[in-house]
Amino acid sequence: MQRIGVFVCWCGSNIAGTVDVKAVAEALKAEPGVVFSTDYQYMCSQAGQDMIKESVREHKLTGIVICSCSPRMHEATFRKTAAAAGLNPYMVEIANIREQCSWVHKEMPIGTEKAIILGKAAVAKVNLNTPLTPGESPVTKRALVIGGGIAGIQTALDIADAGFPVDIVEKKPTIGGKMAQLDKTFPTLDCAACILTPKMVDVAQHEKIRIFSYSEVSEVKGFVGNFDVTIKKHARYVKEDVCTGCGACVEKCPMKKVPNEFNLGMDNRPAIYIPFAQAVPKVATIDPNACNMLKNGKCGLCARVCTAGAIDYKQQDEYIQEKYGAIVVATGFNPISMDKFDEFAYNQSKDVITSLEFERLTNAAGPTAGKLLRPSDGKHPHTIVFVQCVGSRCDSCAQKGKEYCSKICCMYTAKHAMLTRDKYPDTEVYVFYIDVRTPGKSFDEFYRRAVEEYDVHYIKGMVGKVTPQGDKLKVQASDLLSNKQLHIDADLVVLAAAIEPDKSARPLATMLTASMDTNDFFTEAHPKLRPVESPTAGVFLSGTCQGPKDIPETVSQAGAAASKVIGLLAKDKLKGNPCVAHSNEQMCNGCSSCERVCPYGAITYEDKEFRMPDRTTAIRRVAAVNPAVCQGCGACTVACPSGAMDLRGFMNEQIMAEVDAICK
Amino acid sequence: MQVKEFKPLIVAFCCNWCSYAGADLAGNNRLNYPAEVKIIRVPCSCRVNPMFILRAFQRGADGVILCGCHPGDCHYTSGNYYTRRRMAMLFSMLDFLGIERERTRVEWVSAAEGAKFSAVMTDFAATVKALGENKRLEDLRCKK
Amino acid sequence: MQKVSQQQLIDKAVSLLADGTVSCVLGWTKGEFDYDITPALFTDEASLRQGFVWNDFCGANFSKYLVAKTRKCEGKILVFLKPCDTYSFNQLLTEHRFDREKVYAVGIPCEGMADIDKVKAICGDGISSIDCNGEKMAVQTIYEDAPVQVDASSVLAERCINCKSKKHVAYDELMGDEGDVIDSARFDEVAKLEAMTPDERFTFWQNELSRCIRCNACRDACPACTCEVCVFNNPKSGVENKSPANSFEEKMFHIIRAFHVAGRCTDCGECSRVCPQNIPLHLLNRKFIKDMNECYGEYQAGAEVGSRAPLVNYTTDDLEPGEVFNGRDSDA
Amino acid sequence: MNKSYLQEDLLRMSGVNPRKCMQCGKCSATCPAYDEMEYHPHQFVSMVKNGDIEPLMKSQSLYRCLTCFACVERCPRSVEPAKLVEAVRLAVIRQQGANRMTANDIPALLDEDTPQQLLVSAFRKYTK
Repeated sequence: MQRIGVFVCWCGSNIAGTVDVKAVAEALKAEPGVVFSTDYQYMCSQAGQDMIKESVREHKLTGIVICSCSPRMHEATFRKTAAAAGLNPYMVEIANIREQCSWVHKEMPIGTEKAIILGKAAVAKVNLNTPLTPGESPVTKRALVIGGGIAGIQTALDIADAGFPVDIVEKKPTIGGKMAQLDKTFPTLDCAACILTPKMVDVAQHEKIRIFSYSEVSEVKGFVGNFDVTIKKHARYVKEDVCTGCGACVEKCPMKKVPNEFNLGMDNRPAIYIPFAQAVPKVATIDPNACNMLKNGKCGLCARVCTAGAIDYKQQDEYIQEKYGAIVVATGFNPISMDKFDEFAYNQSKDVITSLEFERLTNAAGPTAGKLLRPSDGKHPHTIVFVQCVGSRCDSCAQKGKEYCSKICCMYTAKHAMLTRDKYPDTEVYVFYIDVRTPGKSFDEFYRRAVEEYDVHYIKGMVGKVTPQGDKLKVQASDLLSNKQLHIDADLVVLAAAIEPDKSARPLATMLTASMDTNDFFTEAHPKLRPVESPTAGVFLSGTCQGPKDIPETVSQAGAAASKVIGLLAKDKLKGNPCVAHSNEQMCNGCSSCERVCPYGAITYEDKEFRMPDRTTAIRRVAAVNPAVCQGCGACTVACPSGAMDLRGFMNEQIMAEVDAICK
Repeated sequence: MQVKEFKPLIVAFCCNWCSYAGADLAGNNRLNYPAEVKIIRVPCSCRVNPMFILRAFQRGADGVILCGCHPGDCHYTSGNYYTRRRMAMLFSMLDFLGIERERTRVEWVSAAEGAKFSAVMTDFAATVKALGENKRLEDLRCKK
Repeated sequence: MQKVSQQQLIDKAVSLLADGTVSCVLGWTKGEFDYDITPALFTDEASLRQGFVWNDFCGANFSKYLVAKTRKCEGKILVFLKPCDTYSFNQLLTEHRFDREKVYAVGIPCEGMADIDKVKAICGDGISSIDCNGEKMAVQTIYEDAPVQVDASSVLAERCINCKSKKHVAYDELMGDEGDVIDSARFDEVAKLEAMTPDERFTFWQNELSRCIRCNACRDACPACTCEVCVFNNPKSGVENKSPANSFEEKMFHIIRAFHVAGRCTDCGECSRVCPQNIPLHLLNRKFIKDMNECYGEYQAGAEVGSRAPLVNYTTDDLEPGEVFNGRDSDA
Repeated sequence: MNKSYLQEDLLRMSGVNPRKCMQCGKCSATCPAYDEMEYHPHQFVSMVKNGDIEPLMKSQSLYRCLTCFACVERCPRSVEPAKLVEAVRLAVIRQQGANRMTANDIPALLDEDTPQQLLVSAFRKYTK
């Protein structure tokens, strides 16, 4: 028989406000196995924990029930307390009487009654608890970073600087991501390339970092510390280790009419290309959809001009298998499609552009060499209208945009407006806003400068429609403060399109078994306390794959993710979750049902000799669970017809006891 | 004479990763639902053996609801897909035996869906309450 | 009358024993009466010639016996398998329950087995002997002077009327002609129940299952129930119970049993055959088979070795548990 | 009719939830009849939300709305101002007391040119 201590927490008034904690403690005293029961204001405080330790010694407790907040909050805390008192940490059970009782039931008698029942269920379970010891598994001291934008670059550099090898997988031919496409960065107006490209070079030269560009993750197996990843390296038809990046092929390629994705299709590139001058790795890539040689075997000019002999038309996709201890997701974002916003005439006029396109138009390496010219006729625009919140903050019923605020648009729009006025003072710049959101260091000052120093016309209101007429864009908008409808003849309209997670994130999340929210942003293990970890152990989050972020935030999160990875890789062994499945060999039929439902391949079979009830011996096939691989889902326990398979910590008996306690 | 109001007894099995967290979120946001709902935490909805459900009914539960991650979002990749098949078959069998099909339910509640958790539990409790006491499955020995 | 005669089977068994192919023979033998045939293990010619029986009452499915017998016997066991037995045979192989190398399986055709209750309904009680060797079954009772001639087709067991297959899916050697998989009406009875209101169904099953005496015959005969330790015998399983103490206990037993064999049950019908209370237990299993066929595609357990049963499988777009009732809401 | 009852009635009739409005003004920006109006679509929404309905009912703005539904189409928050305008119009008619049209009036109105659909909808509108 267990000697159980019950500790009822007040959580200040959080629990005590709607649950009579003394009554709960009193009622649970009568439960079988309970030898001690008490209440206290804050069980998780040092004093509360000391009291638990003291009680364990004084009453020779073998099990503990804490009636408090959710086990997701403090289960680990109280397990440590138990361990410090010399108990097995798995002899602790939590009755969640805060989140699932006091916070949702407002009447004292109801809350108290339910709290007692939840307490009884926990006592019933502890009565059947057995001490558990976690197994250990080795850690592969190598990290994988998926995505080579500023988030992935920073994470990789930080991990590599700590001495651990890192691989970056980037689906584009070069790392750099969105930041490489930007012109200047707010609020300091540093040139994006000037601060990014040195980091790209650092990555390329770092002896601990390998870059798999033009590659994707195609399969992930394993678990924290021991991931088995398959990386698909797309054929780029150029030998990466031979190409010198001289660019002769790019110059000579006769197929020069391919929309240039780096400049968002605002100009063209050849079929063989290097995305931009500072690309890393600086190697050419052949676009198989455009190359005449690959499509119909006619041309081969690039191979002829390549003095290094790097061109290889027969190159195949390559699959690389590697083991990793940790995986960082840094898949980034994209602006949403403007197809559903007909009112802004994005698809009708070339002169209605998104903000990212505007970045390229003002970038010295962009299609206009940095001169702000209209895409339609190359003329200088004199009136520019910026529209904020295009597709952000939309109602979900509207099914057009996103419900969330994209966070970065207010600031980059202020930047665009300011830079335009600075370079071209003859330009009238209007910004239509719903709210200007500038929380951040030097952010509001930056926005105020745009208004006060640069005379940007900030108008509270929204653009209703844009109509191309002749070479003008008729903009109809409301000015809510002066209660007028405005009609502006604009030369250029810039839409601050909402941002969304990259499309590759969803299938990746499935491979990683990492959870996502409804917007396809990865969810954190805890929104406040564990913001860079995914709930899936060993998977970390960096940058906008977790939510909209600007560059400084992305970089700090990237560093935080790196430090978490370093913390993991610094360990030689990982303690596993002891709540894993185990098979009772005496009862096992060896039928393979469990093996078929196990998502981790943790179950194998062996032939063993058994003594049968009639004193003969027989060889039987029985299941064996690898505790390092088992993650403890319990699918096998239900598939097992004989009940030989059970889950430690959540045994059939324990759950039944909880059911019985609740239904009593 | 005053008739005592019928309060259904509802057992909710919630997976640790999504639905239990969803229930916690409902608590964080103070979204009320009937106190008759008692939650049992399981690592994954696929840990729920039909025997647990029958046991609950046997011991006098009036409704049993099972909550897990949305299909495709299972923390263990595929657990809830097995749950979906098993429970579809089990519920169909209970219905075949003439047990009210409204007494059993499976809902997918993510960690972000505190409001859904509260709404689902409120709705399920109301449905079960309307059905009245579970007479067809209870074990009469276990009633007080 | 069966197409392959008892004598042919005995001769086959004797010759296989004689040439050393097998060391023992799993067969049927007469019980107290001509109609309660029981399984027996024969190891020599004399006992075979004396005791081996093959007639319209040899319903017992021997696949299950192989689990225990293959562990005990030295050498190979000869087993005679009717078409429906071969499905159980394969299913047990899928589950690695016995060593295929230790079995010599001979497929024998089956014309369907007789239901003794139907015979009794025609001839009355007091049956002293039954001769199945003629065109018609000759039933001698203690009350009549001459045997009553009964048409075998009129006393066919329910499971044989709705026979799903005359084809053998596994054997080392086949005697007689091979049959075909039959498009049977075996789900009609389930559909009839489905069409009832919940109250009617509840009454029906209350009526049937309340007769259960928890003798465990269904479990003991079931070729899918080969667990080393049955959950109902395991005090730690939480459902251990040896007798029906109340109105729910037997329901719980039968639901759990049906669920445990769901996807593994080959629909051989042994459960209903052996039930002393004549509860139509096979309907529970068929309900699961019918549901799985409808929801997850046709699946016949045991049709091939190594197939993956619907409940240990999934697709990402399976029906939701609430959706299984769609389209059959006549009773909602 | 007291104010809050009127407000409730309007919301029920229109099915609009004005609390969803984030005052972006896209409805007013998109409105082709903006300049004809005393109260613009976004003001409509905010006034109904605040229960400030009397001035709306008296205003000619009600009849300047073309019911073109541009505001409904473009509202990022799915507030649907046009439905609210229509509801206020209805509230005005209903407040006029007696029914403006009875079944007996209809035969006299029937002629070759008037579509019957028009009469049906008028009858519906002008009958409590």
